[in-house]
Amino acid sequence: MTSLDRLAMYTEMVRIRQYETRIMQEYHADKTPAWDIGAGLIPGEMHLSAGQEPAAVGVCAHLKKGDAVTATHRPHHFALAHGVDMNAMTAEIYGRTTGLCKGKGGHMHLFDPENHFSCSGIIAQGYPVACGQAMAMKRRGTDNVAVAVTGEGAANQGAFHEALNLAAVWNLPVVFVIEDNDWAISVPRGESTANTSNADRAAGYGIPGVRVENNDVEAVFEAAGAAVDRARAGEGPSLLEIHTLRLLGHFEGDAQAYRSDLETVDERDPIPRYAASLMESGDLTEAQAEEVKAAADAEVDAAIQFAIESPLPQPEDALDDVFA
Amino acid sequence: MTSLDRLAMYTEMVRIRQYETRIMQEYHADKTPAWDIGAGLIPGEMHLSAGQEPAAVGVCAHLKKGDAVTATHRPHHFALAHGVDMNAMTAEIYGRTTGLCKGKGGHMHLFDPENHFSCSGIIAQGYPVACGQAMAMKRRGTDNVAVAVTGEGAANQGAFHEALNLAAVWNLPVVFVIEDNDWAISVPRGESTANTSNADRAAGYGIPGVRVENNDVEAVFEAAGAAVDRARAGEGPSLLEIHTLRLLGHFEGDAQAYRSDLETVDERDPIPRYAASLMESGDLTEAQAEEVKAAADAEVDAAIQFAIESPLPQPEDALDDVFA
Amino acid sequence: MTATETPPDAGTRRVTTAKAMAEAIGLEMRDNPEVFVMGEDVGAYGGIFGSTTDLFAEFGADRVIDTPISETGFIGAGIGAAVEGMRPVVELMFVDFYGVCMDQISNHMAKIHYESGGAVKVPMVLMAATGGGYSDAAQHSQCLWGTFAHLPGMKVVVPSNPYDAKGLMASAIRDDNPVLYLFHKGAQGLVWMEKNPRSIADVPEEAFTVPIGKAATAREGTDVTIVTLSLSVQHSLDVAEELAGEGISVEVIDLRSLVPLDRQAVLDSVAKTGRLLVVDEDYKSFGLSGEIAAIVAETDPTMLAKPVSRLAVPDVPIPYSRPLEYGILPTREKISAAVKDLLA
Amino acid sequence: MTATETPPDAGTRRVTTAKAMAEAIGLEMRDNPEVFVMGEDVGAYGGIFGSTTDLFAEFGADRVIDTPISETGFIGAGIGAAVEGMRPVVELMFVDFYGVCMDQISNHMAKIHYESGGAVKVPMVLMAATGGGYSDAAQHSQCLWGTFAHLPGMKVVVPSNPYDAKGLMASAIRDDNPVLYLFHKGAQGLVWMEKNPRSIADVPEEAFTVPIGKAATAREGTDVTIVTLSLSVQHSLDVAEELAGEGISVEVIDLRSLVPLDRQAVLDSVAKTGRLLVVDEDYKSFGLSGEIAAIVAETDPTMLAKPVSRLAVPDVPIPYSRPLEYGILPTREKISAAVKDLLA
Ligand SMILES: Cc1ncc(C[n+]2csc(CCOP(=O)(O)OP(=O)(O)O)c2C)c(N)n1
Ligand SMILES: Cc1ncc(C[n+]2csc(CCOP(=O)(O)OP(=O)(O)O)c2C)c(N)n1
Ligand SMILES: [Mg+2]
Ligand SMILES: [Mg+2]
Repeated sequence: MTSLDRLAMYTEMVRIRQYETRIMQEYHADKTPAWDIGAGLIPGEMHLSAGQEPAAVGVCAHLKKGDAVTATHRPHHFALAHGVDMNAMTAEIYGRTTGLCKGKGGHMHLFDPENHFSCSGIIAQGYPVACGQAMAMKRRGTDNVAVAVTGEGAANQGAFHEALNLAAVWNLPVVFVIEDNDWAISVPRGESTANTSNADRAAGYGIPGVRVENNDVEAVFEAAGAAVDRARAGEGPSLLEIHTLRLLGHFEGDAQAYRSDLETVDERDPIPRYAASLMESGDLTEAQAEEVKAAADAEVDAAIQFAIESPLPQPEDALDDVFA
Repeated sequence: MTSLDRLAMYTEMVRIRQYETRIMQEYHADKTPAWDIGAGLIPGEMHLSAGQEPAAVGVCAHLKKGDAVTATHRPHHFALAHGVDMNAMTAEIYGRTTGLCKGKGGHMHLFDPENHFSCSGIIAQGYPVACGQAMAMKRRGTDNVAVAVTGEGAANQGAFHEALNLAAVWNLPVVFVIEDNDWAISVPRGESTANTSNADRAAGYGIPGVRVENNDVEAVFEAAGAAVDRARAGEGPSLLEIHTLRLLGHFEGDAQAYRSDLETVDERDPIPRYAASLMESGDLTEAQAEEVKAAADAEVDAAIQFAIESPLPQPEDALDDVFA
Repeated sequence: MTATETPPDAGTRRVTTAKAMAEAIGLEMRDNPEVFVMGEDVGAYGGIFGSTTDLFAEFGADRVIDTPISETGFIGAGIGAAVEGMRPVVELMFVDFYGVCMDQISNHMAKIHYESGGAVKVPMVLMAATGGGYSDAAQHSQCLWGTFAHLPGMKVVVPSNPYDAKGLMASAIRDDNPVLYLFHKGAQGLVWMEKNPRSIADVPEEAFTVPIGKAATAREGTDVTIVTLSLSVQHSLDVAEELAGEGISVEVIDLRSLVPLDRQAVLDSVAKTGRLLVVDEDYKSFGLSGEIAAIVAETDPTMLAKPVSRLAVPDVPIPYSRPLEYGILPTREKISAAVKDLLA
Repeated sequence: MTATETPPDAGTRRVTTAKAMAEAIGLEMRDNPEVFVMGEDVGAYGGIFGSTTDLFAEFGADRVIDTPISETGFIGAGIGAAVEGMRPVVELMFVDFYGVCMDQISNHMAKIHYESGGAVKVPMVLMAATGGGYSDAAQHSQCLWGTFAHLPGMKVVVPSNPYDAKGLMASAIRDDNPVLYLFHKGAQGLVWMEKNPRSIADVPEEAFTVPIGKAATAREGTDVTIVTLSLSVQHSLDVAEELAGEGISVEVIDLRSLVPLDRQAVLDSVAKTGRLLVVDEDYKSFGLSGEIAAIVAETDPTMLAKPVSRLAVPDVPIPYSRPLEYGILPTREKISAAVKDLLA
């Protein structure tokens, strides 16, 4: 990992964070005083990824053209890190015709075929789809890989098991990523999961399993690099569990009354911590940090501007696109 | 294990074998010359368990009143070993009003609430149900256990994973049994399963996993005893994989053209082998063996007689029993 | 049992639909130790849509059980517990997630009683949130009641208001059969969602039952029959009130359950009005709206002064963006226009 | 593409429905390297109901892939491969197993195209065996086409004979949309199952297509319209032939696909006969038979000289014992009686 790599990862993490922070503000801006989830410029459920940037950035740093990512109900960080156009993505979240999906998909259904990016709001169901993408890549003789993401709560869903076994038996180029943010809505990991590391489950499929502790983007980068290389080399799938942090509620509006670890959440924020470590190692200056943030803010501003200025669809457009 | 235990297990294995052998004969008897699966006294699919007696007998030897067994599409051996009435079961297979289910269930849907026995034709779906039975047993403060059975092919189904995790997190008194007979219809284990022992998967749920080799009823008895004791003692679930043998086709009528190990099947039959070993150890004499077989045949004859003499249901009975 | 024989007067205690559901569950739990609740976030959180509000505080983690995200696992476990004689109330968070556990629901929960020739009972309630209208898009906004009602062996209950929600829940828990209880998010009376005032109403404090299988005439009328259910009852009543001002008399039939289906209530009303509008937030084809139309067509099509009108989601997945979603939902405006069309 | 524009004459080569399906798949595979087959026992075994007969021998394990018993896994994988531009033909062995993988089918396969605003295509065929009649009981005998047709985003194809089976399979594979292809075990022409001679028929050797969405008038008639599909077409034709001898002229409409549904074919025939019998081996309520009745009721109920008649499985799980099962299946005897009732 070079100093440039570090800076690039930091920059991407900040870009994502500034995005999520602004979306949060915009989301809440016009829902008061009587808070209504369906109201406002951004309606519906909103699952933000703030705190989980190390996972997306550390993994996607290894991806190239033709590689696929399937993400979850909490998809923004992976979408951005994988190169999905911020304008089109934002316009989708705003339900506009210029959105990735012309307003039909929304924040849990972002589809960008050019970047082979997709996501789904159904727990763990992206895992099998990634196996099929990997089948296609392998059959076509490319060295592309498919990355599939879920949360730690999702690792108790049957689809998880079926996909790992399938990818292992067929030796598919898949990297299975679990973002362990300790919580599945209000249920703590310990109450839902019969082991402390899902990496241990990899052995049941005869594939490598690694758990990365401490929400550390550089450690993620290392572990993901090994998994991606392995997949590209035709050696098959790997499982990567990343211990990360849900900085916010499960979705916006979640009061988190259940959350026992709420007090220490802010101090575990990976971005200030990474900034401090980069400054200590001399890879980042205060001025650079300001610049990175300003650039991110400018890009986010522009994307939101683009979205707001884009037209809303017409009611009758709802009848299109059922069949090709 | 006493000499009596051994003899009892042998006797039960022979009882099951004689049953399956006769059912096979009866099943085919009136389907020729133009073989029609829906014709004859026993219509429909027929999955026989010949060769897999050690699994059912070694496990059920440890069960007592109030313990539950959920079995699969191949349920006869577990049903008989768990005490389901042979007459009522046979009448069900013959579709008679005196059957366990008045002819509504058939061979894949045998329900005997008195013995807490049930089965399902859908792969692996008995595993979750057993978790719920175990919940009830635990909540009521009994020391009963629930045994759930699947084949090795079923261990790649999502329900398997969900049930194991659930039972482990909730510390339920379940014994999960996998009968590994090397084949899932025409698909050999190696082509469907990414590891050589499903017992290894237990570690992913933090529970004990044991694989019993060699279709050896005494080894099954030992391993199952430990698992049942553990469950009764409130120490939680276990996974037990039993390497066993599908002596016949997947279902009756299966020509097994795909079957690479067909030649050696007969010589691996566990019953003559166990008889020989018991004779060698002095636990069984030729005369006893004859007696055991004759008693089994008599019981089976009587059950089939009972079934054949029982009335068939009336068409309009089909409209009953949708709701209680 | 503390329930009265005939449903009591509503009284004057105003309660949301969500709270009414939770109250009914709580009353049954107090009465019967075999009743317990299980699902995702039903514990401390109280159910994402409030269906288990306050139950955790009263009954604790032992009887109000948060589950892993393993719907096949815990719905199957509910079935197993029910088979052993307990009375589990299991929540599937959104009905849209049925696809990860439909085998347990339709091949096990619904069939075991029949397959066993009546020997085994499965006294279980499976409750799930349905419906859209708040931009939750294609995987979180469906109604799907037609899907379940098509499959034999489970009762399907769909309350439209707090009173019925409480009474039907009590009936569902006491029923010896599996009951699928589908509640519309938009009719829960949640503080964080746009709502019709009809989602907060007078509900008795004590336990009572509303019978499963009896439709309600939510409003009497003589010109047009609207047959509908769930949130669309609220919309239809609004429209009926509005059209009354224009001299149009609309009868609103609230089905309240799809299985059993109160066919006679439909026929009686259509016999009176001769005009039938079915309003359904589920998909249009091969579902509820077709079944209701068929009931008339197979009984006596000459009852109809006009062809049947069906207002339902026009066989498209639910889109995200608000103008698109409201383009396909059965809104008050569309209901009103459809009624007028029937009279034109 | 080797297909002809209009379906060719059948010729004189007699082929079973199973073989016709497999031939169509094989022809597409030869033509297009992106087509592959995957499912349980589709390889050396050739598909439990013969749908992939001989394909393994020709194309090998690389393109005719046996899967683990992981329907969510491999149907999801089919979707992933389709999204990347391949054309998988995936087999779900029995449609009854849909419940272990319905999320991939209805929330993913069927919705991705719409959710993506048309940006992503899912050109996949999911084929599954349906139907009963041979004592396979409640979990292995269902039709369930009404369940799928209710859910938007997938085409649903239901051939009744070898010719259509081949032509519809070619159309399905070439379609840019997900197509659910439901074939009735009893119409496959299998050597080990009772069969109607109509399951072995003349089929051209070359590739050809039958358009998806066009019903066929399987037999013309003037007195009664039977609208039906799949195996029940064979029964209905038998009945029509028999009743012709009694001077009753029955028109048989073979829907061939439920999505898209050829509404006009139904209306045209009922306009002619004034009498409608729907014969359906799926469950009666909230399904196909209701939809067909509704089409008439919402278009012009005065077309009906008699109330619509629906003959379908009477909302019970499929029982095992033969007298019970034939008690609830739409047999020739019941079809014949229902036709006569309509004329009484
Ligand atoms: C099959 C299914 N079950 C339940 C849900 C509802 N749900 C959405 S997110 C979520 C929690 C997910 O937890 P985790 O996998 O840890 O991801 P995180 O939200 O923490 O990122 C649940 C239960 C769903 N979307 N799909
Ligand atoms: C969900 C599901 N998928 C597929 C099937 C069809 N099927 C029935 S038995 C079987 C093979 C089962 O293999 P295994 O679990 O090893 O049990 P065995 O038959 O060897 O006893 C299959 C695929 C099914 N019944 N349910
Ligand atoms: Mg989480
Ligand atoms: Mg096996």
